[in-house]
Amino acid sequence: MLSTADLKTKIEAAIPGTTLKLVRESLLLENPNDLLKVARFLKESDLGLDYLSSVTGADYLTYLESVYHFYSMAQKSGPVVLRVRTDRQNPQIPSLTALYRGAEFQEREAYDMYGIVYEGHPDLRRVFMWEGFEGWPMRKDYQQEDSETLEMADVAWLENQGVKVPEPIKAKAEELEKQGKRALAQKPGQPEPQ
Amino acid sequence: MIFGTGILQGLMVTLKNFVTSYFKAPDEGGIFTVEYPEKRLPEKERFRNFPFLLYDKNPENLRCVACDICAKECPPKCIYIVREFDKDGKPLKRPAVFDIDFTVCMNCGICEEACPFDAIYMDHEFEIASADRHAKLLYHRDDLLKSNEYFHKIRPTDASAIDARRREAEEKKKAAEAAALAAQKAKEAAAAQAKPPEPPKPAAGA
Amino acid sequence: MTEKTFSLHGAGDMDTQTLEINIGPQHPSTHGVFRMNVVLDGETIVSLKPVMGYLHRNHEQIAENMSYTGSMPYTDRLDYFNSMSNNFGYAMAVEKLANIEVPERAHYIRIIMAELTRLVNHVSVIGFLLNDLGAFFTPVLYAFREREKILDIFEEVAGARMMCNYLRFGGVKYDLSPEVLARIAGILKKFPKFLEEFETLLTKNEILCMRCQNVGVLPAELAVSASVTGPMLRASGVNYDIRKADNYSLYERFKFRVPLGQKGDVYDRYYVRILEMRESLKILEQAVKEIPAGDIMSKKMVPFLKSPRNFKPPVGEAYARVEAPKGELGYYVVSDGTAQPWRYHVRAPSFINLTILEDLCIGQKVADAIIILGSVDIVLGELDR
Amino acid sequence: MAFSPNASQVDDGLKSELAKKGIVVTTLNQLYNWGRRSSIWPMQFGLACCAIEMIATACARYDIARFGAELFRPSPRQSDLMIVAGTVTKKMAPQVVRLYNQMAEPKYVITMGACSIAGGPFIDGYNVLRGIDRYIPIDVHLPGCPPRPEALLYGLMELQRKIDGQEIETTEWYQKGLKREYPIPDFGPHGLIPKFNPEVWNPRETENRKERYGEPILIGRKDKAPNLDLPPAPPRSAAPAPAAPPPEPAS
Amino acid sequence: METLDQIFVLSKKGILDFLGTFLPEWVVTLACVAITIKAIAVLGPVTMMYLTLMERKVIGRMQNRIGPNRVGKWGLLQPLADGVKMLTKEDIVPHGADAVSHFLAPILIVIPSLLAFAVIPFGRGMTPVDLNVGVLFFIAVSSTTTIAIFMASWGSRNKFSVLGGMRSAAQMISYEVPMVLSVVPVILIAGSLSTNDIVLAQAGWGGLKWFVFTPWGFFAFIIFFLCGVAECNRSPFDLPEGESEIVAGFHTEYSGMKFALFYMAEFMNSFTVSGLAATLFLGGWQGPFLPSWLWFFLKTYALIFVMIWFRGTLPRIRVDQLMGLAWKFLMPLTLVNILAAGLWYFTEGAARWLITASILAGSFWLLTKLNRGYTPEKRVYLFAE
Repeated sequence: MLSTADLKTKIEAAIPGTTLKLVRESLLLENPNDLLKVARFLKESDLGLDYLSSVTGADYLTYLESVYHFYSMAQKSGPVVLRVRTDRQNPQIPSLTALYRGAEFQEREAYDMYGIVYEGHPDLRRVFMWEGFEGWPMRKDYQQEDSETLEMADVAWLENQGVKVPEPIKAKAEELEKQGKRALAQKPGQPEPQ
Repeated sequence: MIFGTGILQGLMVTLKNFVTSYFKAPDEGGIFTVEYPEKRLPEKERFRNFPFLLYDKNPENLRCVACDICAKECPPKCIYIVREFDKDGKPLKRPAVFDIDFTVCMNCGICEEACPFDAIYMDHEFEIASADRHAKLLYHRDDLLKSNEYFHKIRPTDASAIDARRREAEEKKKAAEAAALAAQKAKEAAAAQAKPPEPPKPAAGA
Repeated sequence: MTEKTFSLHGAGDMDTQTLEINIGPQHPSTHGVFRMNVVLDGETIVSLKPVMGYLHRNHEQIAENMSYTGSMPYTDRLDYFNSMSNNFGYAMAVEKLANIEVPERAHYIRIIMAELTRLVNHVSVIGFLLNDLGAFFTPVLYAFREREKILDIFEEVAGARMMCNYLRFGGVKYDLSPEVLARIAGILKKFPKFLEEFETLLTKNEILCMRCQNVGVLPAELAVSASVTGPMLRASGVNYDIRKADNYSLYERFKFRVPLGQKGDVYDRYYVRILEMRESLKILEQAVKEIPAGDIMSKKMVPFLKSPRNFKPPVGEAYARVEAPKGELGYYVVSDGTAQPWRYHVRAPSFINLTILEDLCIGQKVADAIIILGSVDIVLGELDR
Repeated sequence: MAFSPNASQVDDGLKSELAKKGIVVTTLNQLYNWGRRSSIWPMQFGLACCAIEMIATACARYDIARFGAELFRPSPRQSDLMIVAGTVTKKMAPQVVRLYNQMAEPKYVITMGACSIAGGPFIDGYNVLRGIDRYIPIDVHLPGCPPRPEALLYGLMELQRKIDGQEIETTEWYQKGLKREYPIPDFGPHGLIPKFNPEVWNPRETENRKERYGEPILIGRKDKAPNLDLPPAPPRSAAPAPAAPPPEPAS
Repeated sequence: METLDQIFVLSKKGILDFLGTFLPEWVVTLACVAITIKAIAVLGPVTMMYLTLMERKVIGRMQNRIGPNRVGKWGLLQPLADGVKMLTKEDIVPHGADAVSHFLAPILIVIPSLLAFAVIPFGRGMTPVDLNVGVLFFIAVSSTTTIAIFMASWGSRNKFSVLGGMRSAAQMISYEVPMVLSVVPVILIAGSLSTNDIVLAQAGWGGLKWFVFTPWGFFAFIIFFLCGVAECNRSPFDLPEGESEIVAGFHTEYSGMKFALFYMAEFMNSFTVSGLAATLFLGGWQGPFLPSWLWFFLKTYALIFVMIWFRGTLPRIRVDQLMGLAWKFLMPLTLVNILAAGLWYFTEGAARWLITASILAGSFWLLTKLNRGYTPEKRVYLFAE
């Protein structure tokens, strides 16, 4: 198996125009749009990395990352770690599903958790959370709801169903509604001292 | 192969088990059931269910010093400790409130591992069920207290090892104290030395 | 006068409708709260969409808020049949991250536990597969009878039947006493006999063969491309066992073979598991015989047993994988130098093996979809995390 | 243990009851309770880890069949007992409530394991419901993670004791016009709507988790991401940071 | 001995004689009918109740566990407790269900099962109604259950129920044919359709000259019994209620007593089918030493034990294989069997044994070869080092 640095030169030589960066033991692909080309090279060249073990997202506060672990089943070698970065506001990375079927669910998972949009994915829906869920729960700034406090939506729903809501709970919900706030489990914003 | 022989062989297996269930030992195809409320399986010493607080001799003398380590280490955070204060507002080395939420506890035993004072251990008691989770399944300090004898009963090996270690530490501490006292005396007698010896190290830190 | 043609299928007046049914989340044989949206034409499956997330317990998020050791008991709850293998993978990932050496005896203990777990898993899976086939619980009960015997050992060693929380970074929590080793040896002596009985009950049974052979055939190329791992991959004839490929822990010291199927149908997946159990028994026999004396914890890690929160691996990332009974179980951990990991990801074999479920099921009957799902061997705790 | 398999002793309470109501009603009550307690058919419904222990309870070693409760019915219509065995996630909760509504009276619920009682170890997760008792009434809570199979048998006996204490004329499902159906929560943008059903459950001040144990997320607040681009720190020592000594017991 | 043999007949006679002393004759005739009806009406449900217990205990034993033993001595009161509970359970009619058929189905399903009791000879002179077309009556009546099952499935407005009902109808139609054809040889040899005459035709050899001990009788018995098992929807042919596939099949939406009625019908059916199988092939109440009714019950319960044994062992067949088995395997075999029985009738001595046995064995072998899809494939497994 080649060392990561050798691999970098090999890929850069084989696919002109791609730039890779060494990040620890992994290769960072500078331009996400080259991903498909690089992956095809990894799969079809003599490296024979036919097996995409793991696809995952990660949130680094300033950017999102998608990390791929490739192995070769035929040559029993690996791993080659490839990472792709994208910005938080409009995260878009090409999908590897056409090349590796195994990426299908894992990309859906990364989309569900981090909101990374994999372009070209045949069926990019939320996989764990329900449709209509808002927010990307694994991002570091996701704020959970406070499950002990009812909001006005809950109160309205309950009353619509004919359930009596006790006064103090209702008052609290109305208060929140007036302030235009959601009931959150966390105080927003302040970093906690470690 | 004749159609059906596989099925017949399979049928023989269940028939064999049916017949042997009347006279064979549990391990050899007999009845494997342990009729629970009357008969019980032998308790494994290391079995852990919920934590309890250990005291020596009388319940006043509990080992917990309200250091909050277990509460911080607890993965699902089910331990809640408030230190007891005396009238002057000076913190005492015992908990005023020690609640374990059995509805959150995951029986992992990390509190037991982390406790530096041998104060919290995992119990064998599993017959806990209640209709009211708020009143009955939030265990308070007094519900959690169990004696060292009980600990010896459920986990003899561990308990004696811990007791031996504690005794040793105690003796060391006493010896150190005696040494300190002697040194003090010597100091006083000599009225020469400047510094008393270091206070003894805690027993459980080892 | 117009002429009417009559045909049973489709065209003409006799138009049939497809029937859409939901199998799950509460269904006797979806192995938990898995759901399949199935469109049927008669009893034949036209389309099948798996719906997941009914047991999404936020394992990854919780682990990112937890001390490294604190996640160990949570990994037990991933694949709740095989807590020891889950511990194994996670411990390996963190050991890679913090560069910790593991003493030899601890390696042996880990391997013994991992292989015992494999026995437990495979035997239960076969039991459940038969349940899905419609046998009235008997194979499951036989399987669970043996499982109880192994769980007794887990309980004696680690203190819990299922959620062992036994491995620690740099070793294991408790040592194996000679009595326990003797009991494991006793189990090893009896297990082959049980397996034989189990096989007599099942392997040649015509109904089982009728139901399982040539059903849900997974071609090797698709299996590799879809990242299928574990017995499912090997049933399709691909020789890939991480114990051999990575030689992690001390597996290179043990002599064992990797059984390979040829067709990749449900029957092969069933039988490969039986053969794998036999190989596991071989590993166990060697391990129990050769286990060396010595430490069970790396010296460096002993202080952290008492204070897990102070364990702070250096900044970096690690990916470690083990051959769990269900397939490749990988842990991807990124440390930021604090007591909690920055990113923690589990590559769950049950989740990824399910990618091709629809491909396997289309054109088969409803009853086949159930056994195909059973032969994939999913555990919801791991699938949804 | 005061468990009696046949419940045939006449205790003092029963005697006084006999004096009050006469023999017919009491015998009817007894017969009725005996019938229900001896034939509790659970629903074949497992959610997570605890379900495996539930299956183990039905298996040879523990054999729930001895209590006449081994007929795990796959259909909610035919089952008397719902064992909520495992974590109820927010995605699953509506289905659990629906299943409860579909069950025929008299119906009982055992929450098995910490997760279904209160969320258990996963209580801080964004998709985990903090206890199914927010939507449906529970008869027996059975803590443990997971509870041993024996503990489930104990929970079953606890339920039997509860049934023994019931009377025909006061049990609610024989009251006119009452059917225990609870509204099924909807999926909202951040969780379930409503968060709980105040008819069944109300938050308690003493148990406010946020105040007692802190916020669910510790490091949502890490404000600095690790920079893997930098080369690893020179190996000062191979060991990670040394352990801080535990606090001194001596003050 | 003679009194013991005729104890039920004599006691009925005694009651009637007693009534005859002070009542007019037409009342006594009515009472005679009433006593018979009462006996069946009590026997049916009680049999059913204790069959459930027997099944639970026997399967329990097969699975190395005890089975119900806490409700009464050895769990003897368990069926009663179940009954009390079922009676007091809420009766649910789903929204949008067809109320009439939902209500009628469980009642309709019990009637034929009770009617079938009428022609079964429980002992010497103990046939409730000695119809001269007894066998035909039995087959006609018992096959009507499928209408009730289909009503139940349609009336429930549940997709799983409909699937179950469809399966039931298909299964009934396919299995009725080989069942009827397998009875033909018996009728051929006995020369009567009356169950009593058929039993009498098996007299001889000290009460052991049963039809099952002839080649054609053996094959007919196996086929009849298999079809009977399929007819009462028991494992391995329990597709209409296949728990692991379609939840609870046609009775998914039934609760309380209505569900109990389905159960009752199933168990009474298995009793009557076993009873008829015993009558047709095992010599009915014929047998040495013991009273005739005891012989009958022994044989019947032995067959029921086999049914329970099947349930405890075998997985379920898939729906298309079920059809295939009926049409491609059992059907041709029964036709050959009729031919064999005819040859048996016209030949004598050792030759009849030789001819019929070789014809049947040959055709069995040929059919096995022709239905290659139902025989297990040989598989080879490779091992990678």
